[in-house]
Amino acid sequence: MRSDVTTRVLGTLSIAALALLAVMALVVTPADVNQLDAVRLIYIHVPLATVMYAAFGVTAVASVLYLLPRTRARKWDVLAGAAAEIGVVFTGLVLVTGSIWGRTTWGVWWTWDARLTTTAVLFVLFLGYLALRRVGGDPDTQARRNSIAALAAGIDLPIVHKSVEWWRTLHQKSSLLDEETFLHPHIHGSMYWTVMLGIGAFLLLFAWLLIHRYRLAKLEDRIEDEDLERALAERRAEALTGSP
Amino acid sequence: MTHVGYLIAGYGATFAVLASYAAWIVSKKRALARELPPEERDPRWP
Amino acid sequence: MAGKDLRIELRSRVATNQVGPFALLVLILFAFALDPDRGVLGQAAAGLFWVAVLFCALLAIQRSFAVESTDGARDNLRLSGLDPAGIFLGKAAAVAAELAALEVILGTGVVVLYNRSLHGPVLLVVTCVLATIGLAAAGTLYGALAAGLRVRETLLPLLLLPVVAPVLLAATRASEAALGTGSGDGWAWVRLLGVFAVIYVAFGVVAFGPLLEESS
Amino acid sequence: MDSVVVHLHAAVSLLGRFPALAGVDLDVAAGEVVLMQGPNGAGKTTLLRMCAGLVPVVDGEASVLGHDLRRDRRSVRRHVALLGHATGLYDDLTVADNLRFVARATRTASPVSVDDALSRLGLAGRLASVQAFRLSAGQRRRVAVAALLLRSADLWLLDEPHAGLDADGRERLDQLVADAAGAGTTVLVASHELDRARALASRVVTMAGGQVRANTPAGVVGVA
Repeated sequence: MRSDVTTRVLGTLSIAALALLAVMALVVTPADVNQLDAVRLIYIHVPLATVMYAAFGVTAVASVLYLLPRTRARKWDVLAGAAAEIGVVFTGLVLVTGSIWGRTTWGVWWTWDARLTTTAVLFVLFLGYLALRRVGGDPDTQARRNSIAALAAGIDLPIVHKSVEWWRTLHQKSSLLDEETFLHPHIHGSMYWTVMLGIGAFLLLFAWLLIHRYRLAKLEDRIEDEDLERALAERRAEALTGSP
Repeated sequence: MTHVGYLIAGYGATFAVLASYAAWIVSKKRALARELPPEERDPRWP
Repeated sequence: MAGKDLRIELRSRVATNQVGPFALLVLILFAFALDPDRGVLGQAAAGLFWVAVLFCALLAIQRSFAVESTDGARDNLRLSGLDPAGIFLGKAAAVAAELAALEVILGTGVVVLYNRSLHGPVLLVVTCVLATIGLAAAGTLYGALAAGLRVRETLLPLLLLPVVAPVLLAATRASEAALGTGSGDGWAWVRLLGVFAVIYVAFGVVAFGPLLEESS
Repeated sequence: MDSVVVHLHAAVSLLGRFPALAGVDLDVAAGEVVLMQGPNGAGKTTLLRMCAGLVPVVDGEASVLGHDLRRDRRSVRRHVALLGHATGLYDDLTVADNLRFVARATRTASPVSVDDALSRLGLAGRLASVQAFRLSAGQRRRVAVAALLLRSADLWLLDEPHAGLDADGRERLDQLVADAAGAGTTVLVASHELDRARALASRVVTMAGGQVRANTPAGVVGVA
């Protein structure tokens, strides 16, 4: 089957890329002058964050497409849901790797670094979105509500980002230990390419996950439609037997 | 090699979570697929 | 629409009898928690004020949509000639009015209980106005989103609080600048509040129509 | 007004995931009073709400007063008056306030003044200033009917309107329905009060399992 080839290729490609990344990140690239080897966490932390934004980007675009009457189709809502779920998984990982990194440099599990804080708000925001998706109701109204919620969360993102950044940079001037230089050390040469490799690898993985998650959601939808057809048939039978 | 523990934790957690998430998707897809007539089993890309 | 909501509040006195006293109670509880003598209370006064306002906003919004939750009421709203944007602005205005009244009560509460003096009153008033509009708009939008759903009591806070987090942040920083307890330029934060308010009023006006259609 | 007010062909409508209407065929001409009967759960309420444009039509054809409900179901709402099971009153508001809100909320000028509507339902005087939650079910039903009068509607959709009304209330309601039909308003009423409702109706429709099973002129001895 055609499409199974693409996912298989995509799957093997992303695994190969991730393996290469691991080697490059843990062995080949040099340690950082201040952080020593802890800097190696950047090779997964930054790519995870990139995919996080990509996933929520897909959700936002799909939600807009669903809301536009011309392009309205259930598949967009299904895609939005699939991408959002993957996005939340990646956001969780960004927070985990971020806090581990914080631990290595300040001995504390959580630093109110602008980007980490924004990610935390994003995490809760889209957990709410996923909760809303599971509430149920008839497909059309449910899909419309999901799309509006996704956009409402989407337009909130830049505001959260801006406010948190101001908050941290204002605070920053006073503290000696400048979180900025530590969490975003100057990367050069092979380190830069490894981060790029990381982003590429994780994007491939994201594509693979999205296709499969999308198909799973389509199946779930189809099974719901099956139940609907059966209910419709039973309902029609009711009329013949004269019960309510 | 410093912070080895943290590196293992970071990389380990990331790959473990992603691998199990991928496995969960595939297994659930197989489980649901059995309930559907074969020709509808693998819906194409939109 | 706003008239109707406000008249409901006047008749039922829920806001004045329950939400107002609740707000003051929250202030007192904060005082217990933060032991006034060590001065922490004074420093955190602005933050505590806005956290209290946030929770009162949640209550006001849940009340505002509980009123509409009877099946008949929602049908009547849809059947009436009012267009959705009007309903949104009306309900948001009513929530904003209630919040404004609450802020006055809370404001005096903070000044009295936490003995804060007002340095930049103009900045403080502008901050309160913009933050209130933002909270009312986003709240009414999410109130409609969650209205009519089985789990709306728990869903509304989960959906709304992350969205209004920047309002809490900006309003607190701006208020601190006004109360003299914080550093930095309060007016930058006020501009952010303004942007938030404009965006969510506009989004609410557009999105309220389809939302009213939901939970048939 | 063109002749056919309501045209439904194989119309399907969902309540959540449940196919409340599974293919309804019905045509109602202007000025007709059509009585709908049938067991609970036969889909009577959903049919009325669908005609009012409140519930999406998922399949088949459905047009009311010339508005195609599948394309746009909001525009029909201004020309329709629905009296549902739930009266939809605001409990904290007084009777008069409730009606004033309904009058102000309808874009078109209401054909009857609030006081006039109140008196027609025997609610004038002390009752008008009572808060809705203090009223009995029958009184709330009267206020809901009064609200109906405030809307200039070409089509009345009544869902068991007699429920809860006392003898005087039913008398007044029947009179209102007769006046409305006389003035050319089309009325679709779902009711279990067969004797009373049939006296008003020009046609009787029997529903079951979300479909119309029988559709006979009222003159003929009614199908059980």
